[in-house]
Amino acid sequence: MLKLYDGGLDVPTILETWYTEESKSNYGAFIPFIGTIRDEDDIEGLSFDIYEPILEKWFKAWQEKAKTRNAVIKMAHSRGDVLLHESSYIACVFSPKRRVALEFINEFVEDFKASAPIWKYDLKNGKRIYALDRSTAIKGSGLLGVK
Amino acid sequence: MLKLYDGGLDVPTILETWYTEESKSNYGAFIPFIGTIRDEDDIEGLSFDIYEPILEKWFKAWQEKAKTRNAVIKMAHSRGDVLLHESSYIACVFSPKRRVALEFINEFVEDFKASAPIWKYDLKNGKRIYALDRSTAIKGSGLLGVK
Amino acid sequence: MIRVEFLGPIQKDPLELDINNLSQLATLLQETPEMAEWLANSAVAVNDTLVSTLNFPLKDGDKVSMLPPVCGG
Amino acid sequence: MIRVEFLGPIQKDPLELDINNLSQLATLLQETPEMAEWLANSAVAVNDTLVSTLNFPLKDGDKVSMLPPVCGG
Repeated sequence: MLKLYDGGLDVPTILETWYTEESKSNYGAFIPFIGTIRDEDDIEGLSFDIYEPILEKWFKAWQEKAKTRNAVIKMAHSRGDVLLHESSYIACVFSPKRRVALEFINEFVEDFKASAPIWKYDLKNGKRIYALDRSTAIKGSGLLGVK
Repeated sequence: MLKLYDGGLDVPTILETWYTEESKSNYGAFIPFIGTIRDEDDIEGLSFDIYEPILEKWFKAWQEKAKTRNAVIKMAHSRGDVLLHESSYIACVFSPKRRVALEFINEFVEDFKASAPIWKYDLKNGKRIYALDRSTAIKGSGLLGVK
Repeated sequence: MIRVEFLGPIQKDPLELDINNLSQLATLLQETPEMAEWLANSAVAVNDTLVSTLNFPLKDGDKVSMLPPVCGG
Repeated sequence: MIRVEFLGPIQKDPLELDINNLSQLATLLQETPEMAEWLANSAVAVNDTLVSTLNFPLKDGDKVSMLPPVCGG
């Protein structure tokens, strides 16, 4: 389950929906990760561009990986502007086992940061400034720069 | 924040309360861990005994540890009987940083399993059977057995 | 007097004993065969702090607790 | 024709090109100085699958996407 929303996420409602959806699935461990916009560097918020076709393929590959460990993953992300102290990202894993869940949420969130085709912009004085210094080049980048 | 409840936990309400409590604290990452009773081994549920004075000391030591990493932890646990598919345990960490939060929830949940003075019983045919085979001797155990 | 409490699944009533250290408590409890397994796998706390040495001194009014293997969550 | 799209912060309109592989695209884009940084730090996808070799063949109707450094969450 991957769902994109315009603007900040309604975290309590999303968490309740996910928990309820799996309430009879017999998973022993449920670990959500919630990312919230911090007030720092004089920003007014953040803004996100998402390239959905590749995001969906990336997520599908992780769903398959989760299945091999009898786990389930879900994810929600914001599109466009998200203000200070609002949340822009929720990922979660359900698993029969505690260890699997703890390891999986870690791997999933780290790969999300390194690979998911989402671009972040600082909102400053009403302008959108690409956060290049906090961004990560996708593995294999630079191919077209080779001479 | 450590809170004990009689019976299963109201997970959506507890998560919403914790999220709301820290909504202006400027934490970038929030990771709850939710433990739910699995239907296995023909049990009707689980039951828990808790020795509160030592649990509170243990939790306080982790709160201090969290503080040194600019993080906050919260925890809820059930006392007495918890039925199948109900949740008995929620722990969470709030941190400015993703990496700290991911590492901290892992360490905290593992030490909880190894050290928190809580005893688990299977509920079978209305009887309470101590789950010795799934339990962990606290570090330093066996002192009084030395001859 | 020292109060000794048996926590969780140890089905044993509290004791009130006139002893000066944990070593004496160990000797006393080792006389009860049904305690053998619990003595081998339980931790010990004095006044709700875990202790790791048998020559831990006890004074009047102290509380000793035996904590068998745990499994929260 | 091959359609080339520039994603996220790359401020460039899509191109329609008559090329047969990524190597030709690299040569073309390297003629534009303001693309140098993006060429060095972007990944490339053909029909929404990331590719890792320049001699990747392109056929009529293919879509090439350039993905600059990412930061979700």
